[in-house]
Amino acid sequence: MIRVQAEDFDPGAEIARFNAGNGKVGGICMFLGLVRDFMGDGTGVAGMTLEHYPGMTEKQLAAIEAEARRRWPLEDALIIHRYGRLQAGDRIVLVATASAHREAAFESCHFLMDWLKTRAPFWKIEHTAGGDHWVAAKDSDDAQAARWETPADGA
Amino acid sequence: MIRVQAEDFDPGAEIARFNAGNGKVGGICMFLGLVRDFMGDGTGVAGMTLEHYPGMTEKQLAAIEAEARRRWPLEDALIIHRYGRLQAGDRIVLVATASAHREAAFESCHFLMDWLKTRAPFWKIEHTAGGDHWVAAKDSDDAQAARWETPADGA
Amino acid sequence: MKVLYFAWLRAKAGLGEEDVTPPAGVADVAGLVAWLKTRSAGLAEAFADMAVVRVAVNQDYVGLDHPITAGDEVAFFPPVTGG
Amino acid sequence: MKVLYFAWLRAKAGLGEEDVTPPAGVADVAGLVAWLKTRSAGLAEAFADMAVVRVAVNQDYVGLDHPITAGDEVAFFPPVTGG
Repeated sequence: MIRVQAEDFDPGAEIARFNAGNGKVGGICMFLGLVRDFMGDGTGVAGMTLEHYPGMTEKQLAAIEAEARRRWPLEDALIIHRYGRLQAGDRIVLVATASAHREAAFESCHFLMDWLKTRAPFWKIEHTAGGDHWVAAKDSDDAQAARWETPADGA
Repeated sequence: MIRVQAEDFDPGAEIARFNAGNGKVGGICMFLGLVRDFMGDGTGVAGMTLEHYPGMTEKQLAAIEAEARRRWPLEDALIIHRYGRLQAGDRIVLVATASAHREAAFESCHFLMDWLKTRAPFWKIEHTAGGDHWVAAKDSDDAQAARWETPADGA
Repeated sequence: MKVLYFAWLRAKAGLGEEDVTPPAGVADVAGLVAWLKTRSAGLAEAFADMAVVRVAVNQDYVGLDHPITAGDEVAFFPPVTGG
Repeated sequence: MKVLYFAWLRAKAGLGEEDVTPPAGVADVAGLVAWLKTRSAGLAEAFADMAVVRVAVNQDYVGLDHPITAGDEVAFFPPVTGG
Protein backbone atom coordinates (compact mmCIF):
# COMPACT_ATOMS: atom_id res chain seq x y z
CA MET A 1 0.00 0.00 0.00
CA ILE A 2 1.12 3.54 -0.86
CA ARG A 3 0.34 6.71 1.04
CA VAL A 4 1.59 10.20 0.16
CA GLN A 5 0.51 12.74 2.75
CA ALA A 6 1.36 15.97 4.52
CA GLU A 7 0.21 14.64 7.90
CA ASP A 8 2.43 12.78 10.34
CA PHE A 9 1.92 9.03 10.86
CA ASP A 10 2.25 6.64 13.79
CA PRO A 11 4.84 3.91 13.11
CA GLY A 12 3.53 1.80 16.00
CA ALA A 13 -0.02 1.83 14.67
CA GLU A 14 1.22 1.00 11.17
CA ILE A 15 3.27 -1.94 12.42
CA ALA A 16 0.43 -3.16 14.60
CA ARG A 17 -1.63 -3.67 11.45
CA PHE A 18 1.12 -5.86 10.01
CA ASN A 19 1.02 -7.75 13.30
CA ALA A 20 -2.59 -8.72 12.79
CA GLY A 21 -1.05 -11.47 10.74
CA ASN A 22 -2.45 -14.58 9.16
CA GLY A 23 0.18 -16.83 10.70
CA LYS A 24 2.19 -16.71 7.47
CA VAL A 25 4.34 -13.76 8.52
CA GLY A 26 7.64 -14.71 10.15
CA GLY A 27 9.39 -11.35 9.86
CA ILE A 28 8.58 -7.68 9.45
CA CYS A 29 11.26 -5.21 8.45
CA MET A 30 10.62 -1.50 8.84
CA PHE A 31 12.65 1.55 7.95
CA LEU A 32 11.79 4.95 9.32
CA GLY A 33 13.46 8.05 7.90
CA LEU A 34 13.70 11.20 10.03
CA VAL A 35 14.73 14.78 9.36
CA ARG A 36 18.24 15.26 10.71
CA ASP A 37 19.25 18.51 12.35
CA PHE A 38 21.35 19.52 9.35
CA MET A 39 22.36 22.80 11.04
CA GLY A 40 24.11 20.65 13.62
CA ASP A 41 23.59 23.25 16.30
CA GLY A 42 21.27 21.14 18.42
CA THR A 43 18.59 23.80 18.47
CA GLY A 44 16.25 21.57 16.52
CA VAL A 45 14.79 24.54 14.70
CA ALA A 46 16.18 23.63 11.30
CA GLY A 47 13.33 23.39 8.81
CA MET A 48 12.91 21.99 5.35
CA THR A 49 10.18 21.62 2.78
CA LEU A 50 9.60 18.49 0.74
CA GLU A 51 8.19 19.29 -2.67
CA HIS A 52 6.75 16.51 -4.80
CA TYR A 53 5.05 15.81 -8.12
CA PRO A 54 1.48 14.82 -7.28
CA GLY A 55 0.35 11.92 -9.43
CA MET A 56 3.79 10.85 -10.56
CA THR A 57 4.78 10.24 -6.94
CA GLU A 58 1.96 7.78 -6.44
CA LYS A 59 2.58 6.17 -9.81
CA GLN A 60 6.30 5.64 -9.15
CA LEU A 61 5.82 4.40 -5.58
CA ALA A 62 3.17 1.92 -6.74
CA ALA A 63 5.57 0.68 -9.43
CA ILE A 64 8.35 0.25 -6.87
CA GLU A 65 6.05 -1.66 -4.53
CA ALA A 66 4.90 -3.89 -7.40
CA GLU A 67 8.53 -4.60 -8.31
CA ALA A 68 9.29 -5.62 -4.70
CA ARG A 69 6.31 -7.94 -4.64
CA ARG A 70 7.47 -9.44 -7.94
CA ARG A 71 10.98 -10.10 -6.59
CA TRP A 72 10.19 -11.35 -3.08
CA PRO A 73 7.38 -13.43 -1.54
CA LEU A 74 5.74 -10.67 0.50
CA GLU A 75 2.62 -10.97 2.62
CA ASP A 76 2.38 -7.20 2.92
CA ALA A 77 4.19 -4.00 1.95
CA LEU A 78 3.69 -0.39 2.92
CA ILE A 79 5.24 2.91 1.81
CA ILE A 80 4.27 6.17 3.51
CA HIS A 81 6.00 9.36 2.36
CA ARG A 82 5.26 12.86 3.62
CA TYR A 83 5.58 16.18 1.82
CA GLY A 84 5.42 19.79 2.96
CA ARG A 85 7.18 21.61 5.75
CA LEU A 86 9.16 19.47 8.22
CA GLN A 87 11.38 20.16 11.24
CA ALA A 88 14.43 18.31 12.61
CA GLY A 89 13.32 15.04 14.20
CA ASP A 90 10.14 14.81 12.12
CA ARG A 91 9.25 11.55 10.38
CA ILE A 92 9.63 11.69 6.57
CA VAL A 93 9.18 8.16 5.29
CA LEU A 94 8.19 4.71 6.47
CA VAL A 95 8.75 1.54 4.50
CA ALA A 96 7.67 -1.83 5.87
CA THR A 97 7.58 -5.35 4.45
CA ALA A 98 6.24 -8.61 5.84
CA SER A 99 7.25 -12.07 4.68
CA ALA A 100 7.39 -15.65 5.85
CA HIS A 101 11.15 -15.30 5.64
CA ARG A 102 13.46 -12.87 7.42
CA GLU A 103 15.79 -12.45 4.45
CA ALA A 104 12.96 -11.52 2.10
CA ALA A 105 11.67 -8.94 4.59
CA PHE A 106 15.11 -7.36 5.04
CA GLU A 107 16.05 -7.30 1.37
CA SER A 108 12.72 -6.03 0.06
CA CYS A 109 12.62 -3.23 2.65
CA HIS A 110 16.15 -2.20 1.75
CA PHE A 111 15.30 -2.35 -1.96
CA LEU A 112 12.19 -0.19 -1.52
CA MET A 113 14.17 2.52 0.28
CA ASP A 114 17.03 2.47 -2.22
CA TRP A 115 14.76 2.71 -5.24
CA LEU A 116 12.47 5.24 -3.62
CA LYS A 117 15.50 7.45 -2.96
CA THR A 118 16.38 7.64 -6.65
CA ARG A 119 12.97 7.28 -8.35
CA ALA A 120 10.22 8.91 -6.28
CA PRO A 121 9.85 12.57 -7.37
CA PHE A 122 10.52 14.44 -4.13
CA TRP A 123 12.88 17.37 -3.64
CA LYS A 124 14.15 18.81 -0.36
CA ILE A 125 14.79 22.47 0.20
CA GLU A 126 16.47 23.41 3.46
CA HIS A 127 15.56 26.67 5.18
CA THR A 128 18.42 28.31 7.04
CA ALA A 129 19.20 31.76 8.39
CA GLY A 130 21.48 32.17 5.38
CA GLY A 131 18.75 31.38 2.88
CA ASP A 132 17.07 28.44 1.21
CA HIS A 133 19.09 25.65 -0.39
CA TRP A 134 17.93 22.84 -2.65
CA VAL A 135 19.51 19.62 -1.43
CA ALA A 136 21.77 17.99 -4.04
CA ALA A 137 21.28 14.35 -4.98
CA LYS A 138 23.99 12.02 -3.71
CA ASP A 139 26.04 9.75 -5.94
CA SER A 140 25.98 7.22 -3.10
CA ASP A 141 22.21 6.96 -3.47
CA ASP A 142 22.62 6.12 -7.16
CA ALA A 143 25.22 3.50 -6.26
CA GLN A 144 22.90 1.97 -3.66
CA ALA A 145 20.02 1.82 -6.11
CA ALA A 146 22.21 0.32 -8.82
CA ARG A 147 22.87 -2.72 -6.62
CA TRP A 148 19.30 -3.82 -7.26
CA GLU A 149 19.39 -3.40 -11.04
CA THR A 150 18.73 -6.51 -13.08
CA PRO A 151 19.58 -7.02 -16.75
CA ALA A 152 15.89 -6.53 -17.57
CA ASP A 153 15.81 -3.05 -16.03
CA GLY A 154 17.48 -1.41 -19.01
CA ALA A 155 17.76 2.29 -18.15
CA MET B 1 20.10 -2.10 25.13
CA ILE B 2 19.29 -5.77 25.74
CA ARG B 3 16.08 -7.21 27.16
CA VAL B 4 15.32 -10.91 27.63
CA GLN B 5 11.81 -11.44 28.88
CA ALA B 6 8.78 -13.74 28.93
CA GLU B 7 6.34 -10.83 28.55
CA ASP B 8 5.18 -9.42 25.24
CA PHE B 9 6.43 -5.99 24.11
CA ASP B 10 4.96 -3.11 22.11
CA PRO B 11 6.97 -2.38 18.94
CA GLY B 12 5.33 1.02 18.52
CA ALA B 13 6.27 2.11 22.02
CA GLU B 14 9.81 0.87 21.54
CA ILE B 15 10.20 2.76 18.24
CA ALA B 16 8.66 5.88 19.74
CA ARG B 17 11.58 6.02 22.17
CA PHE B 18 14.01 5.95 19.25
CA ASN B 19 11.96 8.78 17.77
CA ALA B 20 12.65 11.03 20.71
CA GLY B 21 15.83 11.73 18.85
CA ASN B 22 18.59 14.23 19.27
CA GLY B 23 18.45 15.39 15.67
CA LYS B 24 21.36 13.11 14.79
CA VAL B 25 19.19 10.17 13.77
CA GLY B 26 18.36 10.04 10.07
CA GLY B 27 17.20 6.44 9.90
CA ILE B 28 15.80 3.72 12.12
CA CYS B 29 15.69 0.12 10.98
CA MET B 30 13.59 -2.39 12.86
CA PHE B 31 13.09 -6.11 12.47
CA LEU B 32 10.25 -7.90 14.21
CA GLY B 33 10.17 -11.69 14.29
CA LEU B 34 6.85 -13.50 14.74
CA VAL B 35 5.84 -17.10 15.38
CA ARG B 36 4.64 -18.56 12.10
CA ASP B 37 1.74 -21.00 12.03
CA PHE B 38 4.05 -23.93 11.36
CA MET B 39 1.10 -26.34 11.29
CA GLY B 40 -0.05 -24.42 8.24
CA ASP B 41 -3.67 -25.21 8.98
CA GLY B 42 -4.70 -21.64 9.68
CA THR B 43 -6.14 -22.51 13.06
CA GLY B 44 -3.52 -20.38 14.76
CA VAL B 45 -3.38 -22.81 17.66
CA ALA B 46 0.15 -24.03 16.99
CA GLY B 47 2.27 -23.53 20.07
CA MET B 48 5.95 -23.55 20.82
CA THR B 49 8.24 -22.99 23.75
CA LEU B 50 11.46 -21.01 23.58
CA GLU B 51 14.02 -22.31 26.04
CA HIS B 52 17.10 -20.25 26.79
CA TYR B 53 20.25 -20.21 28.89
CA PRO B 54 19.78 -17.42 31.46
CA GLY B 55 22.96 -15.44 31.91
CA MET B 56 24.64 -16.60 28.73
CA THR B 57 21.78 -15.18 26.68
CA GLU B 58 22.31 -11.71 28.08
CA LYS B 59 26.08 -12.02 27.78
CA GLN B 60 25.95 -13.06 24.13
CA LEU B 61 23.34 -10.46 23.13
CA ALA B 62 25.36 -7.72 24.82
CA ALA B 63 28.45 -8.88 22.93
CA ILE B 64 26.55 -8.83 19.63
CA GLU B 65 25.22 -5.33 20.31
CA ALA B 66 28.73 -4.13 21.22
CA GLU B 67 30.07 -5.58 17.96
CA ALA B 68 27.40 -3.75 15.96
CA ARG B 69 28.25 -0.48 17.70
CA ARG B 70 31.92 -1.08 16.94
CA ARG B 71 31.27 -1.66 13.23
CA TRP B 72 28.66 1.07 12.52
CA PRO B 73 28.11 4.61 13.83
CA LEU B 74 24.93 3.95 15.81
CA GLU B 75 23.01 6.46 17.89
CA ASP B 76 20.99 3.68 19.50
CA ALA B 77 20.47 -0.10 19.40
CA LEU B 78 17.90 -2.37 20.98
CA ILE B 79 17.45 -6.13 21.16
CA ILE B 80 14.38 -7.63 22.83
CA HIS B 81 14.02 -11.43 22.84
CA ARG B 82 11.25 -13.39 24.50
CA TYR B 83 11.33 -16.88 25.97
CA GLY B 84 8.65 -19.27 27.21
CA ARG B 85 5.44 -20.46 25.62
CA LEU B 86 4.35 -18.71 22.41
CA GLN B 87 1.51 -19.13 19.92
CA ALA B 88 1.32 -18.51 16.16
CA GLY B 89 1.37 -14.76 15.46
CA ASP B 90 3.12 -13.93 18.74
CA ARG B 91 6.12 -11.58 18.71
CA ILE B 92 9.44 -13.33 19.42
CA VAL B 93 12.19 -10.81 18.80
CA LEU B 94 12.67 -7.14 18.04
CA VAL B 95 15.93 -5.62 16.81
CA ALA B 96 16.20 -1.91 16.12
CA THR B 97 19.08 0.38 15.22
CA ALA B 98 19.28 4.15 14.77
CA SER B 99 21.97 5.99 12.85
CA ALA B 100 22.60 9.23 11.03
CA HIS B 101 22.84 7.14 7.88
CA ARG B 102 20.28 4.82 6.31
CA GLU B 103 22.84 2.27 5.19
CA ALA B 104 24.32 1.91 8.67
CA ALA B 105 20.86 1.41 10.16
CA PHE B 106 19.93 -1.27 7.61
CA GLU B 107 23.19 -3.16 7.75
CA SER B 108 23.57 -3.16 11.54
CA CYS B 109 19.99 -4.33 12.04
CA HIS B 110 20.50 -7.14 9.55
CA PHE B 111 23.80 -8.06 11.20
CA LEU B 112 22.23 -8.18 14.67
CA MET B 113 19.51 -10.56 13.50
CA ASP B 114 21.91 -12.81 11.60
CA TRP B 115 24.35 -13.12 14.49
CA LEU B 116 21.61 -13.46 17.08
CA LYS B 117 20.18 -16.36 15.08
CA THR B 118 23.40 -18.34 15.33
CA ARG B 119 24.87 -17.13 18.65
CA ALA B 120 22.13 -16.37 21.17
CA PRO B 121 21.38 -19.52 23.20
CA PHE B 122 17.69 -20.07 22.49
CA TRP B 123 16.04 -23.31 21.42
CA LYS B 124 12.55 -23.78 19.99
CA ILE B 125 10.38 -26.80 20.68
CA GLU B 126 7.16 -27.06 18.70
CA HIS B 127 4.10 -28.58 20.31
CA THR B 128 1.88 -30.50 17.92
CA ALA B 129 -0.85 -33.07 18.20
CA GLY B 130 1.74 -35.63 17.13
CA GLY B 131 4.13 -34.70 19.91
CA ASP B 132 6.88 -32.22 20.71
CA HIS B 133 9.70 -31.56 18.26
CA TRP B 134 12.92 -29.63 18.79
CA VAL B 135 13.44 -27.33 15.83
CA ALA B 136 16.62 -28.10 13.88
CA ALA B 137 19.11 -25.33 13.16
CA LYS B 138 19.21 -24.22 9.53
CA ASP B 139 22.37 -24.22 7.41
CA SER B 140 21.01 -21.07 5.74
CA ASP B 141 21.25 -19.27 9.09
CA ASP B 142 24.92 -20.21 9.35
CA ALA B 143 25.48 -18.97 5.81
CA GLN B 144 23.75 -15.68 6.60
CA ALA B 145 25.82 -15.16 9.73
CA ALA B 146 29.04 -16.03 7.91
CA ARG B 147 28.55 -13.07 5.56
CA TRP B 148 29.42 -10.79 8.48
CA GLU B 149 32.57 -12.64 9.53
CA THR B 150 35.77 -10.64 9.48
CA PRO B 151 39.31 -12.04 9.46
CA ALA B 152 39.59 -11.07 13.15
CA ASP B 153 36.62 -13.23 14.16
CA GLY B 154 38.60 -16.46 14.01
CA ALA B 155 36.16 -19.24 14.99
CA MET C 1 0.78 20.03 -24.16
CA LYS C 2 1.25 20.57 -20.43
CA VAL C 3 4.78 21.34 -19.23
CA LEU C 4 5.71 21.16 -15.53
CA TYR C 5 8.80 22.42 -13.69
CA PHE C 6 9.85 21.34 -10.19
CA ALA C 7 12.37 22.38 -7.52
CA TRP C 8 15.13 24.71 -8.78
CA LEU C 9 13.97 24.29 -12.38
CA ARG C 10 10.69 25.93 -11.37
CA ALA C 11 12.59 28.75 -9.65
CA LYS C 12 14.74 29.38 -12.75
CA ALA C 13 11.83 29.00 -15.16
CA GLY C 14 9.82 31.45 -13.10
CA LEU C 15 6.73 29.27 -13.34
CA GLY C 16 5.59 25.80 -12.27
CA GLU C 17 3.30 24.90 -15.12
CA GLU C 18 2.34 26.09 -18.58
CA ASP C 19 0.31 24.96 -21.53
CA VAL C 20 2.32 25.18 -24.73
CA THR C 21 1.85 24.45 -28.41
CA PRO C 22 5.28 23.79 -29.88
CA PRO C 23 5.85 24.29 -33.62
CA ALA C 24 5.24 21.34 -35.91
CA GLY C 25 8.89 20.29 -36.13
CA VAL C 26 9.14 19.52 -32.38
CA ALA C 27 8.80 15.74 -32.16
CA ASP C 28 10.76 14.65 -29.10
CA VAL C 29 11.88 15.88 -25.67
CA ALA C 30 15.18 17.26 -27.00
CA GLY C 31 13.29 19.31 -29.58
CA LEU C 32 10.89 20.59 -26.94
CA VAL C 33 13.78 21.67 -24.70
CA ALA C 34 15.50 23.48 -27.60
CA TRP C 35 12.27 25.33 -28.34
CA LEU C 36 11.51 26.15 -24.67
CA LYS C 37 15.01 27.66 -24.28
CA THR C 38 14.12 30.27 -26.91
CA ARG C 39 11.07 31.41 -24.94
CA SER C 40 12.77 33.09 -21.94
CA ALA C 41 16.14 33.77 -20.34
CA GLY C 42 14.92 31.84 -17.28
CA LEU C 43 14.11 28.74 -19.31
CA ALA C 44 17.42 29.02 -21.14
CA GLU C 45 19.18 29.02 -17.76
CA ALA C 46 17.04 26.16 -16.41
CA PHE C 47 18.02 23.97 -19.35
CA ALA C 48 21.67 25.13 -19.56
CA ASP C 49 22.99 21.75 -18.30
CA MET C 50 20.73 18.86 -19.25
CA ALA C 51 22.98 16.45 -17.30
CA VAL C 52 21.24 17.64 -14.12
CA VAL C 53 17.72 17.62 -15.55
CA ARG C 54 15.40 14.62 -15.37
CA VAL C 55 12.40 14.27 -17.67
CA ALA C 56 9.09 12.48 -17.27
CA VAL C 57 6.43 12.12 -19.96
CA ASN C 58 3.02 11.20 -18.62
CA GLN C 59 4.66 10.58 -15.23
CA ASP C 60 7.19 8.02 -16.44
CA TYR C 61 10.93 8.68 -16.68
CA VAL C 62 12.11 9.05 -20.27
CA GLY C 63 15.23 10.05 -22.19
CA LEU C 64 15.71 13.12 -24.39
CA ASP C 65 14.89 11.11 -27.50
CA HIS C 66 11.42 10.19 -26.26
CA PRO C 67 8.66 11.25 -28.71
CA ILE C 68 6.06 13.76 -27.55
CA THR C 69 2.56 14.49 -28.79
CA ALA C 70 0.02 17.22 -28.19
CA GLY C 71 -1.82 15.62 -25.26
CA ASP C 72 1.31 14.76 -23.24
CA GLU C 73 2.24 15.94 -19.76
CA VAL C 74 5.98 16.68 -19.81
CA ALA C 75 7.81 17.38 -16.53
CA PHE C 76 11.34 18.68 -15.94
CA PHE C 77 13.08 18.41 -12.58
CA PRO C 78 16.44 17.83 -10.88
CA PRO C 79 17.57 14.41 -9.59
CA VAL C 80 15.24 13.47 -6.75
CA THR C 81 16.17 13.88 -3.06
CA GLY C 82 13.30 12.34 -1.09
CA GLY C 83 13.32 9.52 1.45
CA MET D 1 32.25 -27.78 38.49
CA LYS D 2 28.74 -27.01 37.32
CA VAL D 3 27.53 -28.79 34.18
CA LEU D 4 24.37 -27.65 32.33
CA TYR D 5 22.35 -29.35 29.58
CA PHE D 6 19.82 -27.62 27.33
CA ALA D 7 17.12 -28.60 24.82
CA TRP D 8 17.33 -32.23 23.60
CA LEU D 9 20.62 -32.74 25.39
CA ARG D 10 18.79 -32.15 28.66
CA ALA D 11 16.08 -34.60 27.64
CA LYS D 12 18.63 -37.31 26.78
CA ALA D 13 20.79 -36.58 29.83
CA GLY D 14 17.71 -36.82 32.03
CA LEU D 15 18.76 -33.73 33.97
CA GLY D 16 19.36 -30.03 33.37
CA GLU D 17 22.16 -29.35 35.78
CA GLU D 18 24.60 -31.20 38.00
CA ASP D 19 27.63 -30.50 40.14
CA VAL D 20 30.47 -32.84 39.26
CA THR D 21 34.03 -33.46 40.35
CA PRO D 22 35.84 -35.08 37.42
CA PRO D 23 38.95 -37.20 38.11
CA ALA D 24 42.31 -35.44 38.12
CA GLY D 25 43.20 -36.39 34.53
CA VAL D 26 40.27 -34.43 33.04
CA ALA D 27 41.81 -31.17 31.82
CA ASP D 28 39.70 -30.03 28.86
CA VAL D 29 36.17 -30.21 27.43
CA ALA D 30 36.91 -33.35 25.42
CA GLY D 31 38.14 -35.09 28.56
CA LEU D 32 35.05 -33.98 30.48
CA VAL D 33 32.74 -35.33 27.75
CA ALA D 34 34.56 -38.67 27.70
CA TRP D 35 34.18 -38.98 31.45
CA LEU D 36 30.51 -37.85 31.50
CA LYS D 37 29.67 -40.53 28.88
CA THR D 38 30.74 -43.21 31.35
CA ARG D 39 28.30 -41.97 33.99
CA SER D 40 24.95 -42.92 32.37
CA ALA D 41 23.43 -44.40 29.23
CA GLY D 42 21.55 -41.12 28.75
CA LEU D 43 24.72 -39.04 28.80
CA ALA D 44 26.41 -41.53 26.47
CA GLU D 45 23.53 -41.03 24.04
CA ALA D 46 23.51 -37.22 24.46
CA PHE D 47 27.19 -37.08 23.50
CA ALA D 48 27.06 -39.75 20.78
CA ASP D 49 27.58 -37.18 17.98
CA MET D 50 29.63 -34.18 19.09
CA ALA D 51 29.14 -32.55 15.67
CA VAL D 52 25.68 -31.48 16.83
CA VAL D 53 26.74 -30.37 20.32
CA ARG D 54 27.84 -26.83 21.16
CA VAL D 55 29.86 -26.05 24.28
CA ALA D 56 30.13 -22.95 26.43
CA VAL D 57 32.53 -22.46 29.33
CA ASN D 58 31.56 -19.64 31.63
CA GLN D 59 28.94 -18.59 29.06
CA ASP D 60 31.34 -18.18 26.15
CA TYR D 61 31.48 -20.53 23.16
CA VAL D 62 34.56 -22.79 23.20
CA GLY D 63 35.99 -25.74 21.33
CA LEU D 64 36.52 -29.27 22.65
CA ASP D 65 40.16 -28.49 23.42
CA HIS D 66 39.28 -25.66 25.80
CA PRO D 67 40.80 -26.18 29.28
CA ILE D 68 38.47 -26.53 32.25
CA THR D 69 39.02 -25.97 35.96
CA ALA D 70 37.08 -26.76 39.12
CA GLY D 71 35.13 -23.50 39.36
CA ASP D 72 33.91 -23.47 35.74
CA GLU D 73 30.34 -23.50 34.47
CA VAL D 74 30.26 -25.84 31.47
CA ALA D 75 27.15 -25.99 29.26
CA PHE D 76 26.21 -28.41 26.47
CA PHE D 77 23.46 -27.70 23.95
CA PRO D 78 22.42 -28.13 20.32
CA PRO D 79 22.93 -25.43 17.65
CA VAL D 80 20.72 -22.53 18.63
CA THR D 81 17.33 -21.84 17.01
CA GLY D 82 16.15 -18.54 18.44
CA GLY D 83 15.22 -15.31 16.72
